[in-house]
Formats: sequence, C-alpha cells, structure tokens
Amino acid sequence: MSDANLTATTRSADLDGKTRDRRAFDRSFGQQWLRKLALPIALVALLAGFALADDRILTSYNLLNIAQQTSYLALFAMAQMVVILTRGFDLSLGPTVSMVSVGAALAMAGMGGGEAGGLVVVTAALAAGLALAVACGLFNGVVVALLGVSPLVATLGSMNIAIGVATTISDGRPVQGVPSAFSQVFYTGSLLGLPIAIVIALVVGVALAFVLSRTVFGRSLYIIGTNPQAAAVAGIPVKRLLVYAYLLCSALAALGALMMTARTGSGEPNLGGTLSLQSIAAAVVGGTSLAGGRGGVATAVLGALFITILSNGMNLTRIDGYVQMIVLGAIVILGVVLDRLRLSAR
Amino acid sequence: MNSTATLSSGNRTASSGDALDLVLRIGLLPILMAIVIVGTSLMSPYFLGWMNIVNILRMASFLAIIACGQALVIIAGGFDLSVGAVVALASVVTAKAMAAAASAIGGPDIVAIVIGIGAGLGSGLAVGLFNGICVSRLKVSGFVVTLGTMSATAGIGLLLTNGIPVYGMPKAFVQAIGRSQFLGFPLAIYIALAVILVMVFVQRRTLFGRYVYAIGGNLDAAVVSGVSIRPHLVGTYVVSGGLAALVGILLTALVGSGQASLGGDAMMLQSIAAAVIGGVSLRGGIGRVEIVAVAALFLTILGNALNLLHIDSRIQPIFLGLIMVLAVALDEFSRRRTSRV
Amino acid sequence: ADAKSSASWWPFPVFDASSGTPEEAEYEPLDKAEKAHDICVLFPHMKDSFWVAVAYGIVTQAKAENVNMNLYEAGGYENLPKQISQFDDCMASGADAIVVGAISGAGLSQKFAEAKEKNIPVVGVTNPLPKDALPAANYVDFVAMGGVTAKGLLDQIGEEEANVVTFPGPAGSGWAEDFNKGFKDTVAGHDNVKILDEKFGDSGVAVQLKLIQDALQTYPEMNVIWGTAPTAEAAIGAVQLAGRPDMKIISSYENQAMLDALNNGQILAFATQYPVAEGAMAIDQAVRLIEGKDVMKLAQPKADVITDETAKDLNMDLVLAPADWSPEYSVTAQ
Amino acid sequence: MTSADITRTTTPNTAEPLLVLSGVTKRFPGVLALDGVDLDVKAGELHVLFGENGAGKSTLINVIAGTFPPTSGSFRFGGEEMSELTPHEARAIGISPVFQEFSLVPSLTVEENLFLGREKSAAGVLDAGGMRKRARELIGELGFDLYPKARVDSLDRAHQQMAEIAKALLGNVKLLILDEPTASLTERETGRLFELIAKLKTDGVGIIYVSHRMREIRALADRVTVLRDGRHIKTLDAATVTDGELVELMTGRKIDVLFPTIAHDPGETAIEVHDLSTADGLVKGVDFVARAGEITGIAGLVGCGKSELVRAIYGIAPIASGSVALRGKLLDRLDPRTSLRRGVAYFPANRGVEGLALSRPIRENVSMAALDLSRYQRGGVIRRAAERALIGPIMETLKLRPPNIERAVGDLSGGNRQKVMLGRAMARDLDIFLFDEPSVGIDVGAKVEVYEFIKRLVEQGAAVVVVSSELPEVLALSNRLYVMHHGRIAALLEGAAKTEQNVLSSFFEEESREKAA
Ligand SMILES: Nc1ncnc2c1ncn2[C@@H]1O[C@H](COP(=O)(O)OP(=O)(O)OP(=O)(O)O)[C@@H](O)[C@H]1O
Ligand SMILES: Nc1ncnc2c1ncn2[C@@H]1O[C@H](COP(=O)(O)OP(=O)(O)OP(=O)(O)O)[C@@H](O)[C@H]1O
Ligand SMILES: [Mg+2]
Ligand SMILES: [Mg+2]
Repeated sequence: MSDANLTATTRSADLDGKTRDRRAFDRSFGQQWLRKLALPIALVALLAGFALADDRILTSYNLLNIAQQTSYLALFAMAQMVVILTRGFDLSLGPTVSMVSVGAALAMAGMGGGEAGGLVVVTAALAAGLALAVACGLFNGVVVALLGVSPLVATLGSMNIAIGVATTISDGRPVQGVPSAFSQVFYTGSLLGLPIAIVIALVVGVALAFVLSRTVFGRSLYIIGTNPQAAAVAGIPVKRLLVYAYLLCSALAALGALMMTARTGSGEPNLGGTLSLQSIAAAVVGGTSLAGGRGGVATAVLGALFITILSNGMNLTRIDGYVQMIVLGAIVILGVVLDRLRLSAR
Repeated sequence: MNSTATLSSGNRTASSGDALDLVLRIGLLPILMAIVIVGTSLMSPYFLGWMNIVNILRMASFLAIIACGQALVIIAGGFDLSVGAVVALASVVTAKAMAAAASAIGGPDIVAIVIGIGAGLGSGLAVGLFNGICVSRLKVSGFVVTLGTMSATAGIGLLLTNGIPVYGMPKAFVQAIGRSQFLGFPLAIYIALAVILVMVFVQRRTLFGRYVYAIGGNLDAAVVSGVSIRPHLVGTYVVSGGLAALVGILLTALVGSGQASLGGDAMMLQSIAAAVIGGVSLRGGIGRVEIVAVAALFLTILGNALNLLHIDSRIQPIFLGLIMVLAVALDEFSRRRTSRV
Repeated sequence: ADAKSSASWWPFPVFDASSGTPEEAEYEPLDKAEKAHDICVLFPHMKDSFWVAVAYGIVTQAKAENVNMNLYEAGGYENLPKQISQFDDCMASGADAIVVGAISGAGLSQKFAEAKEKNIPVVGVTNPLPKDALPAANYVDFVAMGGVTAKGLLDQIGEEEANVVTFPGPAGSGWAEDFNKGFKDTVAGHDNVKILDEKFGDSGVAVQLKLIQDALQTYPEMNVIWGTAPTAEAAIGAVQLAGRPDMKIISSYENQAMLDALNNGQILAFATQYPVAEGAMAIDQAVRLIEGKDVMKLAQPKADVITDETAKDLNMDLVLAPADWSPEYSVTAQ
Repeated sequence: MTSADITRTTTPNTAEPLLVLSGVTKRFPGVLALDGVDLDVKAGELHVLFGENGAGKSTLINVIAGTFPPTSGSFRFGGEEMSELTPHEARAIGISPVFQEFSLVPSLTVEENLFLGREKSAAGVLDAGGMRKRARELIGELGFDLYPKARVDSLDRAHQQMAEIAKALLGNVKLLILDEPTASLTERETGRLFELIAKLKTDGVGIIYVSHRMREIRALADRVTVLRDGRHIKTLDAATVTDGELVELMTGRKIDVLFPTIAHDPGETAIEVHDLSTADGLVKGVDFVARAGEITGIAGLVGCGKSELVRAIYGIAPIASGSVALRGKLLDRLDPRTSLRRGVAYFPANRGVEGLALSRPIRENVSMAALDLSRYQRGGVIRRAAERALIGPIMETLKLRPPNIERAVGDLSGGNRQKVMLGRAMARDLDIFLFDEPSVGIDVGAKVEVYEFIKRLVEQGAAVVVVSSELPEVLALSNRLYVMHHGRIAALLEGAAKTEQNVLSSFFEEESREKAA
C-alpha cells in the first residue's frame, strides 16, 4: 500500500467516523426525548382514559385536587430519590414523618397552642420537626457512611426507632391543638390562587432540581451513585456527602410531615405508616434507578403524579378497594416493563 | 515451574483470610446471641423455660423458612417483597380449598388436607413463577416487580375473603400440623430444619446453588460461561414463593383459620433483615442460608427477650432497631479490619 | 346475597349523647330519602368481619332509603394519608354527604372543617371522634366499652383471683388506648384483679400470637387474657398448646370467630357495639343532614358483653353480617 | 506438560480453515463496531488481531464466542455453518475465549470459576472432589501461582488473569481466543503462557490473539490481521512484515519510536517515604524517594506491593506505620482529597473500578477531582459554561475521539478512557503524578500519546512515579528504578545499572535471601 493510499483511507475513515458519531448523537438525542416524554404521554393517556369513563375527572376542582394530593407524595418521592441516587434508600422515611408530626404538634401544644403568636408557634413546630429529622438523618447517614452498614438495615433500624419514639412521646394518641396559624402556613393558605401545598412542592422541586444539576453537591451525588470507589479516588468526600444526602432526605420528609400535620390538624403517631414503600415506589416507577446515579426531580414527580392519578381515577370510577390493589400492582410492573422496552428498543 | 513457589505470601493470606472470615461470619452473630441469652436468662427466670424455648424455636422456624427463600433470591441479585403477601394468600387459599374439599368430598380428612395444602403451595409457587418470569424475561428489577406483586397478591387474598377469616378446615389438619409435637418439639421446627438442611445442600452441592451464586456474583460472567440464566432466576423466585406459602400453611394450621392478615409487611421486612444480618450481600453472590437461619433465631430471641424483660411495648422497637444496626455494624467493622480494601 | 330488610332492627336502643350527657333513647330511621342522594363512605379497611358488619348495615340501609352509595377503604390503620386523599376524592366527586369511619378523628379534623365550609355534611361512624367535630355521628364510647368488658369479667369471677394481661391493640391507634383505659379504670377498685402487663401490638393474629406466647412464659400466674378479637383467636390455640384450659379469654370486640369460639366454649365473653346498627344509623343520619331534618347528633349504641348465656337472646343480625354476604362497594338507587 | 486433555483435539483434515468469517457486521446503538470483516484462522496457527482501541477486536471475539450474534454476515467453524451460537454451545464445540473484561464471578473461588457452566455433576449434584482434583491438576500443569480455593475477589488483576486463562484451557479446546492476556501479567507468567501457546499450536489448536505489545506479536504471530474502525484493513504474514508497517496500517500514520526520549532534570525531593508499612501488610518498611523533574519507576513481580505503595502515598491504602513527606513536609494525614490539594494525582490501574463513573459524561469525569476549585464553582454552584470552556480544550489536546465531551465515558474505547483520566490531571494544577500501569490495555498509538503526556509533565518539572508490570516500559521511562519484592525494596537501579538483567536478578537475589532467612 502506498503512502497516498494510506492517508486517503485514513481520511475517509476519519470522515466516516465523524458522520457516524453525528448520526449516533442525533439518534440518542431523539431517544432521550422519547425517554423523557414517554411517562408524561402515558399520564395523559391515563387521564384521558379515566375522563372517558367519568366526567368528574377533568373538572378543574378535581384537577386541583390531584395536584394537591400529588404535592405530598412528590415531596416524599423527592426525598427518597436523593438517597436512591447514592444507591441507598430510606425505609425510615414514613416513621420519620410520624415522629416529626407528633413532635411538632407537641412542641406547638407546649407553646400554648393557639394562644401564642403565629410566628412563635410555627417556629416551634419547625424547630422541633427539623431537630427530629436531623437526628434521624444523622443516624442514617452515620450508620450508612461511617459504619458501612447497608442502607436497608440501617434504615430498617431507624424505622423501628422512629416508630418507638413516635408512639412513646405521643403516648399513642393523636396530639391535638394544632393552631390555625400553623395550618395557615402549611395547608389552608394560598399563593397566587394556588394552594400552599402545591406552592411548597413546586418551590422545593425547583430548588432541588437546581441543587442536583447545578451544584457540586448534586453532581457529587450522581458520581457517588455511579461509582463510589472512583468518587473516593477523585477526592470527593464520599462519607460526608452521604451523611448530607440522608440529612436532606429526612429534612424534606420533615417538611412533608409538617404539611401533612397541617392537613390533618393534629400530630399523628401513625401518619407515615406506609409512606416509605410508597415513596420508593413513586420514585422508581418514575424512572429513578435503584442501582444509583440515575434519576432526578422529574422522575420523582412523574412517579408521584402517576400513582396519584391512578388512585384518584380508580376512586372516582368506583373501582373496589381490593381490585385497586391488584390494578396498582399490575400497573407498577407494567410501568417498569414499558420503561425497559423503551430502553432496549433503540 | 517448581511446586514450592506456589506457596507465595498471597496464598497464605488468602487461605488464612478464608478461615478468619469464616470464624467471623459464623462467630459474631452467635456471640451477640449468647450475650442476649445470658443477659435475659439472668434477668428473667422464664426465659429458659421449656415452653418458652419451644415457642422461640417455633416462631424462629417460620421466619427462618421465609428468610431462606429470601436469601436465595437476594444471592441471585434480586429481591422478594412479595413474601409477606404470599403468606397471606397461601393461608386463605389453603383454608378455602380445604374447607371446600372437606364439604364437597366429605370423605377422609386426609384428602381434603392434601388438596388444601396443594392449593396453598400452588398459589405461592404461582406467584413466585410470575415474579421470576417477569424478572428474567422482561429484565425488570426484582424490587419493582415484587413491589407490584406484593400489592396484587395482597389484593387477591383480600378479594377472596373480604378479610373475614376462613373456617371449616378439618380438625385433623389443625391437630396434626399446627399443634402436634414429636419429642417435645412442634412439627414446624422439624420442617424448618429440613428446609434449612435441604437449602444448605442445594447451595453447596448442586448446580442450581452454584449457578445462583454465579448469577448474583457477576451476571455477565455467568452468561459468557454458558450458564443459562433464566431458569435459575425463575427458580429462586419459585423457591421463595413456595417457602413463603409453606409458612402460610403452617401458620394457618397454628391459628386454625385462613387469614388474609397473616404475613404482611412486617414479615417481609423481617425476612430481609434476617437475610442481611445473616451476611447475605444485597449486591448478590454472597450468603449462606445456615447463617441466615441463625439470624432469624437471633431476631426472634430478641423480640422474645424484650417481652420477657417487661420492656414497654412502645419502646421495644427502639431497642430492636438499635440492636439490629449494632449487629450489622459490628459485623461490618470486624470484616473491614481483617480484610484489605 | 341480597340484603334482608332492616325492618326488624328498629327501634334500636341507644344513648342519645347529643347534649353531652348520655340519655336513653330509641333510634328510628326514615323510611325513604326524598331523592337519590350520593353518599360517599370511607372505611379504615375491610379486612375483618367487624367492618364487613358495618358495611352490611350501610348497604342495607342505603338500599332501604334508596340512595346512591360508594364505599372506599384505606387498606389499614397505617394509611391515614390515603384516607385523607379519599376524603378529597369524595368531595371532588360531588358527594352530597360523607360517612366516615375515621382512621384518626383528630387526623381528619382539617378535612371536616373543609367539608363544613363546602356545606357537605359528614357523619362519623363506629370510630370515636373529637367532641363536636361533626354535625352527626354514632359510635360507642370506647372507654365505656372497655369498662363493660371489665364488668363482664367481674361478674363472672366473683371473688376469684384474676391476673390479667391486656392486649389492647396497636399502639398509637387511639381506640386501643381507650379500650385499655376503660378496662383498667373499671377493675381498679377490685383487689382480686391484678393487671400484670399491657402488651400493645398490631391486631393481626400472627402478631398477637407471639405476644401471647411470650406473655404465657413471662407470667405463669396469668389467668385472664383480655384483648382484641384477633388476640382471642390467637389465644385459643396458644392456650391449648400451653395446656392452660383454665385461662379466661375476653375479647374487647366482636367478629365471626368470636361468635364461633363462644359457641364452642373457647372464650369467656366478648363485647359488642352492634356494628351493623351503627352502619345503618350512619346512612340515616347522613340522609337527615342532607335533607335538613332532625338528627341525633351523637348516638351511642349500648355496648354489651356477650357470654354463652346472653348469646341466645341476641339479635345476631345487628352484630354481624350474614355469613354468605359479601361486601358491596356501591349501591345505586332504583 | 503431561496431560493430554488440555488439548484433546483432532486436527481437522478438511481443506477449509478452522474458522472462517465472511462479511461479519456488528452494529451497536450508534456504533458500527464491525463492518463486513473477513477473517480465517487455521488449525495450529496463531493469528494476531491488531488495531487501535475501539477498532472492533473484542467485538469480533465476542461474535465468535457466541456472546452476541453478528448483525449480518456468516461464520463457519470446523466446516460447519454457525448460527445462533450460544456461549455454552461455543465452549462445547471447542471455542474457548479469554475475555478482556474478565468472565469471573468475584464471590466464587478460583476452582468454582474454572468449572462455571461446565460443572461435573450427576443429577444436578456437584462432584466437588472430582472438580477439585481436576482444578489442581490443571493449575499445576499451567504452572500458575494460583491457589484454587482463593476467592476471586481476593485476587489482584494478574491472578484473575491467570484464573481466566486456566478457565479457557479446561476442557476440549480447538480454538483458543486470547484478548490481551498479558496486559497484567509479569514476565514470569508471560513466559509460562508463551510456552503453553507453543505447545497448543503443535497440538493443532488455532489461536486468536489480541495484543498491543509489539514484542509479543513478533514472538508469537503466524499471521496478523489489522483492523481499523471496524474494518478489515489487511492480513499479513508475520514473518515478512515490519513493526513500522503494522503500526502504520493500524493508525494510518507513521510511528517511529514508542518510547520518547525524556530529559530528566532531577530537582528537589518531592516525595520521601520512610519505613512505610501498610495496614494490609503488602508493603513492609519501605524507604522511597521521588524527585521533581524525573520519572521514578517501580517494578516488581505480581503482588509484590508496588501498587499498594503508591496507593498508600495517595491515601487510599491505610498505613500501619512509617511516614510520608511531600516536598520536605511531613504529612499527618493521608486521604485523596488532601493529596489533591497538595498537588498529588493518582491514576489507578483499574480504570473501570476506581477511575471512572461510566454512565456519566466525559466532562463530569474530567472535572470530578477539581470541583473544589473556584474555576469550576462559586459557592458550591457549578459554573457550567466555565467548566465546558475549560474541559473542552483539555480533551482536544489529548485528542479525544470522538471529540464530544458530553458523551458517557462508558461509550469510549480503552485508550480514550485513559485519556479521560489524564484529562483529570490537567483540570487542576498538580505537580506530583502517580501512575499505576499507565498503559494497560491501550493501543500503541494511545500509548505513545500517554508517554508524550508523561514526558511533557516531567519536562515541566513535575515529579512522576510510574508503577508498571511491563518491564520495557518502566526501564525506558524511568530515571531511577525501584525493584520491589514481597513488599520490600529489593534494589534501586540508576543509570547504566538500569537493565532488564539487573531487575530480574534482584528478584532472585531477594528470593534466595528470604529463603536463607
Ligand atoms: N456493548 C456495546 N455497546 C455499544 N457499543 C459498543 C459495545 N461494545 C463495543 N462497543 C463499541 O464498539 C467499538 C469496538 O469496540 P471493541 O471493544 O471491539 O474494541 P477493541 O478493538 O477491542 O478495543 P480495545 O483495544 O480498547 O480493547 C467501540 O467503538 C466501542 O465503543
Ligand atoms: N499467589 C497469589 N494468589 C492469590 N493472590 C495473590 C497471590 N500473590 C499476590 N496476590 C494478591 O496480590 C495483591 C498484591 O497487591 P498489589 O496490588 O500491591 O500488587 P502489585 O505488586 O501491584 O501487583 P500487580 O502487578 O498485580 O499490580 C494482593 O491483593 C494479593 O492478594
Ligand atoms: Mg478490546
Ligand atoms: Mg498493581
């Protein structure tokens, strides 16, 4: 082969390489959009299906109702998603919610309930709730990151502890006397015509999306979830950030707990009962990967929206309770199967 | 090459590390358990009473059987959240089938009993099969699939009964399986022992056991080594479903009625806890059922001890949580100290 | 199976506690509603024959008064958020009234306030609620009911020694704590009754079984088991295994298993609050509220202790649904 | 070697070669990895596949081994058309692959791995004794220093490689496929492997061999097929082709010298290690010095602790005793974060495990170790435009291909992955560089680029430490060369003393000294 020949082949190969990359890029770009839009499309289809079956589904009142219900679950799913990104999960999220609810209600009752000023009451609730959440998050984080216990066992442990604390400090009864100032801030109030719960969820969602995609902390979480060893070698303080992730999770759960407490109007020792699994389900159905490193605010919110629409639709179309359980199970499986197909049909 | 060179330093660390590892793996949990046992027996005279020991063993048997199946699934890299729901479903199906058979046939009880047990086990195996097929064929994560089947299975159990206990099983069933004893021990304990022994054999000595380790340890390696993945993955879920159903049947015999409230989330979480405390790695590929059984015993003793020590039932979960974390943390700590990074 | 007519149920003796102090009264429902109202019903769950009995009352009465009824269950006492969402869905679906068996009365208080604002009448059924939370409700006083079971025990044992371990139910449920309190308060003055321990725990048979077995070991002197219906169910087997035929078992509420066990002589007694009647009254109260008619604000069924002697004179129709009845989740008016 | 059952082959008498591929094409999402490749391998022949990283060599091997089917094209083995071949069937008919990415299960023992997929069993019950015996025999025959009951995850890469090779040779082999088998073997094991290959060839086994090392190709090959961009460029007779020609065919350009001439200019002491022992006992009482402006090499046999030493300096391997001083300052704590702050970079040998977050974009992988700098963030918020503007040019100078820094690292070939690692060193100001096996698994062209990179670093006055199992590499690059043996420094070779002969003899001296003690 002559020199000229050789360079010619090189160049053509190179050119070819470039166009090939270009095409590959275009295609994966298209796929990304498909991937991002698939769940929203499914959601719209679901909503449309229910709307055909029952005309009360698409009333503005019910849509607002759906949005409001979603905001709670979305908040918890986002909290869960933060730790799932790091290959963990938080089974203690539900009991943390109960604990915070009771703790905050007790703090408010301790401040004299409605008699004290609104600001004082809300501050007391926030302080008590946050303190409990920090304790729980710190426990999880330290046990997972520093002691090296698997997140499952660590949070199973703290789940039990939180249940114990919640029932002990409340004596097993709802704590009453949540003042209206508190409900005003976390439930009955509204901003620009939107119920406050939706506003809070939106604000938290936007802030969290910013943190995850734009900050060193968020970036690091993804890297830790993708390859913790590589993260450590690259000098990322893995242990410290893991602790922060669990703290953030618990803090978001606490915020949700306060909102739920305002919604119930009392501190409830059983408030978080099945929220742990529900929040994990929502995050995962939305596309957060339990293997770590994949997911975001969108996946958590979409998952929450999906589950809420499903159960709202089934309630309004009068599907029996047990049948609902079966349908929900089937849809969860179907959801991931579709996700799978979407990924492999490239 | 000369044969003396094969004994390099690496060899020695590898083999002695193996032995140490073994001691630690089997050693730490029993030590902790011994502490609990000695401590409790000093403080409560009833703890080491014969009846209490039998009770502990019976309760531990149920958990151990489920945890064995759960461990197998986790070793293969999966997760089975549906076991609690399967316990409930199997209980209901067993009771319904047995009652129906008893009233339809009217013949000897044994026929109805066999039909009932068969139906119960069948329901568990069917759920397991469904889980397995979804996981292996659709390549969906076990966590999500079994989260779905957990909800659906619980729904079916409730749909069948509306939550009302199912009666009408032959008395012989309750007497023979639920309450009979051999050599002072209830039947459940023997069944659990048999299950554990068989599972140990399966894990150590059979192709299936070996392939389960391989699939969980490195799926790609298993594929290129020519291991057929699907049947073995399905197998783990089927075994898990079957064992959960077995527990459902045993519990049904014990309480004397089919109940959709048996099992549940608590049982599922406990089985996972027992597996993990027993050294099964959630990343797959690692774990031995005999240690898992010990962990199941440990958890049961712990709960029993807290009751016998008159600890307020509201505070009990706090202790339980702390000790659980402590057990695994200690284990992790010693493992990390002895093994290099 | 089609519901039987409810005619034989009425008049049903209750305490009218609308004014705060319970007064003897008789409850008599309307014959028919003025039109086919939509009534939304919320249950904590439908996982035992107790709630099936309430549902039976609701379905029967809804048919009797010819109204539309939709029933949603939340799947268990751990699902307060779900019940709240269902409450929202009820309001969103344009219900004329909501009947609720509350997971937590306090936990729904915000929702009650909202419904009031929207002029949707809400009726509480079976589960206790904070005072004056709703325009109408019917439920027994759980503390009183716990007390009734204690009286039943005291009547039976006379001067005998009773060493009791209580198994009130799940900690944090509220009702379990109330039951327990009523029981404890009532036996407090009696020196021959001693409460050895209180064991809270989930009201499933498996959980209760474990608690009982542990208690049998911890307290060999225990001779009375007082607790929920699943407790009693579990206790029957455990006691037999432990060789303690002398054990007295009392259940704080009723279900099918309790009735069978009583007939077999396996338990000493169980309490009933007539759940079928409660369900039926709730529907009637809801209709009256919608139509602006006079309504008993708080009806309290007279809880009874049922022993094998009293069982004979009992209108079982008001205690449990017929064995062949399976729950209907919706009723459409003719 | 005594046993006959490693090579229970019958030489086929058919005129057709053992393996014939015609027009094999393999398309991955977005990548055409193989483009109409023709290839044949005769029985008793060693056929080298040669090509740059990402040329498609491993893909071709995977097709032959039945890992995945080709998108189009046909494939004949032993005179028969193969279609829908599974890995299991491939092994059964005598195609035995040794993969580049190991096909070992980390939680199983060496012995269990050897038999994976082909266990001796009766009715589903394993014949443990029989397998153990066979495993011992095989390892003995191969002369590998491998303990059959060791768990694979307790082995280092080299021993895993041995286990992988042993696995391929168990059973009836007609076509042996070796994908860079020597990438992490040292001289001794490599020697053993070559003897073995010669034996297999005389037994009529066909061998496909992938390597980036010219020396090996020279020593072993009968024919060489050059692949480029998934296409078959040319098949040549090894006896007549020169290195230069091969490299030219592969890269499309001329490469004269593999190792650059580096002007060492030793300055102040950068790293001074005194009496260092690691917690795991792999390094025992080591004294070590590295100076600015020169390359300090570390050579040694497999498992001698050379990697562990640099890992300890960087702060990944915990230290039991001893001290580390940087630029004359004694350090009180060692961890990656502070090491980076002090200007120390470490490039792990196992890029997949310790180096890269594969599903994240190249950009993030490059900036990963520098996110604490104000160049990349302000108050914890990443300056994305600045990041892109900084990383883009870095990867351009390193000639990243394809040059898109938003792609996931997992999509890149081995050489380009190493470039991402190197890019990390340029993303912040560093002056001490610790390389562990810098050229493992990368092609000749990429190697030259890596060496050039190292050269540039040294000539700018940085202190560079290179740990390598490839003797020619450390000999050529380093100014001073430490030789390690069993966790201790066996020798320090400088200037004229720095020869292959001396390195090897210091192993043996140390060995006999240890025996004497
Ligand atoms: N499973 C896969 N999915 C997508 N692309 C792949 C896959 N496997 C390989 N590729 C791509 O196919 C091309 C050829 O890769 P291959 O691994 O065969 O190269 P190679 O010649 O073995 O390189 P090296 O010398 O680095 O091992 C590369 O561009 C690679 O990125
Ligand atoms: N004969 C052997 N069998 C099994 N493992 C061995 C053997 N010899 C050494 N090892 C392993 O080798 C490793 C030595 O660590 P280290 O990475 O420091 O070696 P190294 O000198 O860098 O070797 P390499 O050339 O493989 O990089 C240890 O993990 C040890 O378990
Ligand atoms: Mg390759
Ligand atoms: Mg090394």
